[in-house]
Amino acid sequence: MITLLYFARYREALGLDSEQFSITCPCSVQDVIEQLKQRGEPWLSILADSKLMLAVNQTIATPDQALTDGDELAFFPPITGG
Amino acid sequence: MITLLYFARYREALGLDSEQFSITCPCSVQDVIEQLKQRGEPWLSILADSKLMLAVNQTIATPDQALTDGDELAFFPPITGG
Amino acid sequence: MSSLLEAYVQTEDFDITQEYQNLRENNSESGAFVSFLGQVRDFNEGDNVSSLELEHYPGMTEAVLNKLLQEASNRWAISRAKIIHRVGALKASDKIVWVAVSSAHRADAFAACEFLIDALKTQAPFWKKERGKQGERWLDAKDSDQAKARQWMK
Amino acid sequence: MSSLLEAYVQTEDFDITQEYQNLRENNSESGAFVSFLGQVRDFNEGDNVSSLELEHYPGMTEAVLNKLLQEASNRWAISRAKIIHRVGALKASDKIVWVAVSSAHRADAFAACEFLIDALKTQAPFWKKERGKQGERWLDAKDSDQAKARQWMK
Repeated sequence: MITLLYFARYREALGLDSEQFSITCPCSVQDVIEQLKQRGEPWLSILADSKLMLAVNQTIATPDQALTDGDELAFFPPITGG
Repeated sequence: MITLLYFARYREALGLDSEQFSITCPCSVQDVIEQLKQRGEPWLSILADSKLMLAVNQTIATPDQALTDGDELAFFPPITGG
Repeated sequence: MSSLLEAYVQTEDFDITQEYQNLRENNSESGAFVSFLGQVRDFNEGDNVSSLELEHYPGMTEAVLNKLLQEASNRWAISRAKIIHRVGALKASDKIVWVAVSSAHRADAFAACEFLIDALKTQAPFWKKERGKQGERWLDAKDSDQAKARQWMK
Repeated sequence: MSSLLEAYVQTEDFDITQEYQNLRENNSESGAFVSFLGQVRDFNEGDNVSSLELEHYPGMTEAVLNKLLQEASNRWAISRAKIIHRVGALKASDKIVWVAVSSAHRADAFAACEFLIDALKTQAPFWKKERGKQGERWLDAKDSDQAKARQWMK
């Protein structure tokens, strides 16, 4: 089981800020993305967003990163703070 | 007649912060320097200082600048403010 | 020499007087203090902005800010550096972010302070939603911010 | 757009709280505020400094500071800029100089603020005399200050 987090416009579009998600190891971020896409909209649009950013355990990550049980995977749009 | 001003270590070395000085026009800053050198020390050392800075009427100047009656000619060492 | 480095993410406002007091206290070996204050502008890209909602990623934000402070301290000779970033509801002219750096030398203080705010703008997970006459909108990241952040990657 | 530009040379101390208030008042179109504070360090080039005497060239100093402010305003998009420089007797940890700039954009605020203090250091006629355990001495100009000032002449 891993934790998925959604922030900002993605959180609003999904009406969801976090969820628990089952994975079967070995598994990468890309595998999770593929499974989420099967839920249809609004997941499809969000996960196809060319500006989508990912963090695994609070560090910026790329889709090829491997996941293990207990990981935290966050999806968010580009940063606009400061 | 022009006004001569001396600042910082030059003012201290000369024991003088300003004086009135007669010039015969046409005349440059260099002409004034030559006349002041004839006073001997400590003028000689100060005016030979490679770091000597000049201002005419409160604007940085070079020795070739022409002077006219009523001008203000200042001698000072490199700036160390801020 | 280890620097005093601090990062805070908070909903409460901060007090510039207090910040300067803390920064200068027992710090007479530092001659140079550079600070950056960011506040909510009332106009952004032509729209009238009446308020702002700032969201962040608790945990990751603090981790990124501390990493950036450490990086600044490694790259420049700074004695202290502090970042405060507010989250939650803010209105026009409210303070958003504070970056203050002290050093024995002003060039280090300027560079570290500008690096910190530039890097924060692209790496620390904060998101702004503006509310104005035209309704609500999440801000888009600015290309100019990305370009500024890249300048420090040398 | 004309900027609000101010320069003061004074023996009295200044109040950072008041300076920030003035800088931010009716200035909500500016999102970025950069300030530089210079204070008397207690150590300078290895010597223990207990006090400082700051001399200047009245009239020329103000003229140079105003010229530099105008130049900053021509080169960068700034809304306000203020310089305060103290003269007379100062002791360790006393404030010497304040340069504060506001702008809609932080890069302009940083550049203008750093330019002003770098240019002031080599162009505004101030001279420092230090008093410490070793007695009195007039400070020598630093080559590093000249080098920094030259970087802005592009």
